[in-house]
Amino acid sequence: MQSRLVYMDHGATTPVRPEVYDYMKPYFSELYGNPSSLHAFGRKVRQAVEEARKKTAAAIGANPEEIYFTAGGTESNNIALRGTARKRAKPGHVITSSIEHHAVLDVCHDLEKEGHRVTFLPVDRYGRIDPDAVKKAIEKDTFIISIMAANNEIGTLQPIREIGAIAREYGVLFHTDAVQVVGQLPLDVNTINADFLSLSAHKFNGPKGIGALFMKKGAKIDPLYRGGSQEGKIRPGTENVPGIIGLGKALEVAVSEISEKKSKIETLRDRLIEGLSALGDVVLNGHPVERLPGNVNVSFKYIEGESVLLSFDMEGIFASSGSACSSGSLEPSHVLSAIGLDHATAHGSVRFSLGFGNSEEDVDYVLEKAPPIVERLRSMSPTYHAR
Amino acid sequence: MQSRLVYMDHGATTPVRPEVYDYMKPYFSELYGNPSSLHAFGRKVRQAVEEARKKTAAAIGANPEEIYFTAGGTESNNIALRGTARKRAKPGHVITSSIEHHAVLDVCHDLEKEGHRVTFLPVDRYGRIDPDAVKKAIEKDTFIISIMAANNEIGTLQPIREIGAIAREYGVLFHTDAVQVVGQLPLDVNTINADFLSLSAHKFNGPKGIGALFMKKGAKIDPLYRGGSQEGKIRPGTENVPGIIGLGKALEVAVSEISEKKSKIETLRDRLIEGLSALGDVVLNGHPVERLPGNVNVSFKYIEGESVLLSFDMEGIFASSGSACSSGSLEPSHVLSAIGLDHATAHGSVRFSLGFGNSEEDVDYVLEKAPPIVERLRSMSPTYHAR
Amino acid sequence: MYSEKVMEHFNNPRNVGELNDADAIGETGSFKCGDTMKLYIKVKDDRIEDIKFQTYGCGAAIASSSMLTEMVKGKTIEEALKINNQDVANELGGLPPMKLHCSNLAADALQDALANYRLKQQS
Amino acid sequence: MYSEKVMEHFNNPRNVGELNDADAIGETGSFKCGDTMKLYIKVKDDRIEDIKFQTYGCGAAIASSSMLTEMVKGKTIEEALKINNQDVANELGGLPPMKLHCSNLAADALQDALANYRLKQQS
Ligand SMILES: Cc1ncc(COP(=O)(O)O)c(C=O)c1O
Ligand SMILES: Cc1ncc(COP(=O)(O)O)c(C=O)c1O
Repeated sequence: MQSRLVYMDHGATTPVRPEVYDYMKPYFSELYGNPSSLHAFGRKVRQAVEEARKKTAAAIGANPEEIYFTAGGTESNNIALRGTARKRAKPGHVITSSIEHHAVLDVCHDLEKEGHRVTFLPVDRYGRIDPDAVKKAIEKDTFIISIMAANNEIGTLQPIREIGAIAREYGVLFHTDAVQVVGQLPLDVNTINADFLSLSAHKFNGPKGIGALFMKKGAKIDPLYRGGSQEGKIRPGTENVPGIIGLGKALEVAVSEISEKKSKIETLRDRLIEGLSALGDVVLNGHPVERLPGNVNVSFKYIEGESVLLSFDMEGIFASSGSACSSGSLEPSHVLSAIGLDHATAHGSVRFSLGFGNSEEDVDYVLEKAPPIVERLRSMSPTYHAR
Repeated sequence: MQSRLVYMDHGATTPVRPEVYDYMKPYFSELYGNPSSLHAFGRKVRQAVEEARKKTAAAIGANPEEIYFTAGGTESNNIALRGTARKRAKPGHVITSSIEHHAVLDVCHDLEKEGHRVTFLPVDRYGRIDPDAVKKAIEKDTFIISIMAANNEIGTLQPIREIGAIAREYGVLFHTDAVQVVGQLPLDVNTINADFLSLSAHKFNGPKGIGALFMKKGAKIDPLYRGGSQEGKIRPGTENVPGIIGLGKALEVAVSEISEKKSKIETLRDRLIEGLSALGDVVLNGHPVERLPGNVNVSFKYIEGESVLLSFDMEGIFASSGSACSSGSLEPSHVLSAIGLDHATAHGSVRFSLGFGNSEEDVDYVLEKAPPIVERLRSMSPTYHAR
Repeated sequence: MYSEKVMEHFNNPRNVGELNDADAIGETGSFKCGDTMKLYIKVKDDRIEDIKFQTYGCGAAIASSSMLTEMVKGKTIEEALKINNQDVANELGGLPPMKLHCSNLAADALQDALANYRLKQQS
Repeated sequence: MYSEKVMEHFNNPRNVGELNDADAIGETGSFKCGDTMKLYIKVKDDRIEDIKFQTYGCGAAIASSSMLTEMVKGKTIEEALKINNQDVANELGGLPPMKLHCSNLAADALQDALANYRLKQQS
């Protein structure tokens, strides 16, 4: 029935690339030693883990001792924010944005409950944060600024370089949730003056369930979990060795191809945006230029996102509506609300996220299937007829 | 040079069994969808995740809705203890033992800093906790009792059934760190009346970096991490899908062979204990009968554990000294101190932990290599000559 | 997520459209999820002779709308008055818990249409 | 973890044993890790003619003991007095940071032996 399967949900997760998988493979059943073990078998695994740490560090301009492996982007965000908050003798002030991922936003809400104050900065209609607003929001006891490198839903890139400079100027810690950017765009922790940076392997063709937190030398946190002395006690527990090996390799590969991949994916992205816009009453959400190479987020007016998704799904096209994480919710996403979309437009939003493996043919296939889908749903819609 | 490689460190970690690995394999690069995604590709993965949850639940007599996947035993312990503590309006009292894993012990120390009171129960010379002591320790505001099912260093099994009954009688929550027992011995959450139970896949021939927390229906915690709505918000973040699939399968396989494996491994264990004891001045640590099927923990008098390990290592025999996690420490382990070993005896302790794949030949090989190793080190030891 | 029956109705919804000569129109909207529905009925001898719908909404909302029109067509007004959202969900082979409220939409629109019809009769 | 040289000395330690006709004996123990060492020296014409050791301890402790005896043998007392734990660690090609204190053991035992020798000479 389906002539083609087109995965355009790379913002949600990505496949492990074959060469990455091959690299991880021996660590399941052959080199399975515990890296904390004293014996030769454990020491060999320890070496591989440290090799992966070096690769990860190199990819973002960090030192290996500044990389702590975690279970993913969510954990990295939680450790950075709650860890710095816990370190304080008394509650303080946090600056973040209103369009962060829930793994930042909800931690901040929780910090508020614990007595901290949080400023959630607004964004413009493209989803951009104004660095000046960050500067103005700084208070005497502001201890951390957490601004994402790029938004996962609408793909808008943030001026993290400027924000990092402000953080340094005022002596405030700077954390960036770079889960959507690492492996997609060049990024250097020194250039952006990050004290903390979160990344997650499954967003750059590495395995799920493994991430890393960059924590600048000298930065201090009070870890959330207690246990063994792994990962400098920042993240205790037997290391997810195959995951770590996979993360290191995936990042090495991704970074080595970054400029080539970027221009290829951007070309596909723009072709898709153009084709969808031609349908009429389709609006692009997010910034027209300052956006992730693979992100296409559009609102189909008069119809609802889930119906659109289901219809594409039936044609073998896999996309998402808002972020996968919030799919359980009925409310339109906080990001689409923050950029000022009305309820109906927000509800009609669909994200196509392109990545490694997508081709021109994939885009053409989507553009071939889109018109009848949109037409059919609009024909059923009372708001379309009443327009 | 080495005629054989003998891995006897299954207490630290185990290899992923081939059939488990094969089962996980498609979820890296083929069925890589995000289980939270709406599309068919994500829904298929969701199904597999729920299948794994059912398997995990079935293995310990739980309902699937009572299983929450985590990143390992450490995280499960942290969530159970800190999560129940955070739920309280004011500090309370916790009962645990002095021989818990650091992932319980150190959380408890941290809870003390936050105003809670903790009773660390002593153990007898075999490492057993007295259920009566648990009962006596209960105070008005005791909110949780956390006692491990078996100790990871000396292998002693705890009377968790009795302790669970006491917890129920007094209306106190009961958590058991069953990381060393799940998959090795029959265990049912109903029989032991557990409200929380921690398990970790890499201890039963599943992958590293994945574990589960059983949380009884109705039990409530305040989760540590915030983010997406995965795992009932107990543990947000994109699911480690291959890990979850591997955990479910590994546990299913382990439980299906449990009685067969148990008697095989116990036979090997007893043969090893007997053979090592015959060397003279070798003491068995832990309980002679109530112990994990695969655990052999002995102290070689007059010589130091690390030297013994290194010597075995050179013969291709991989064992450990105390727990892998605390290998960074110079102090003798808290467990060996708790059972009353003097400094020197504690320092001479070595753990051989047998598991899937070990054979009679492996045991014979260890018993062949042990005498010259022990003899050589003793010949160098001033304390041996002064005895 | 959705049953086969839901998907079947979503893909091939029955009775989509408007009725120019409708005897009554029902309208409803969910503030929560933004879904809206418009229901047209044609009544003859106290029986719902024809029915059509327009729906803006998710898969569950569209399928519920379609299902409802099938259930109602040919029924007497009295019979139609008894149909509630649970009946619609049941006929569809169940809906995911968080989507249950979407079947409200269809049942509510029906009740609205029937009420409007009565009002018109009385005036 | 350990350098090849450490492992080589651990496996084939030089000068293990006792000297029945020792001119002095040095002893030391680390309270921290429980390691203990006994060092026997035979001195002729102010030169350490023979040296033997017994050590209870980890790989680093045994290797340091062996290394120290090699470094000391044939040296004058004055030269021997200058040897410290860092020298021993360096000769071994380095030790893991947390094992550095194990090389103290050997250097301390030497100093103890030399002090004992002096005392004996003076008495
Ligand atoms: C911007 C952003 N931050 C954090 C996360 C969470 O990462 P993970 O699901 O690996 O925990 C995601 C992805 O879901 C994301 O897109
Ligand atoms: C009894 C016990 N609890 C907890 C843990 C921690 O498990 P993990 O390393 O998977 O986090 C271990 C193993 O290291 C253990 O043996």
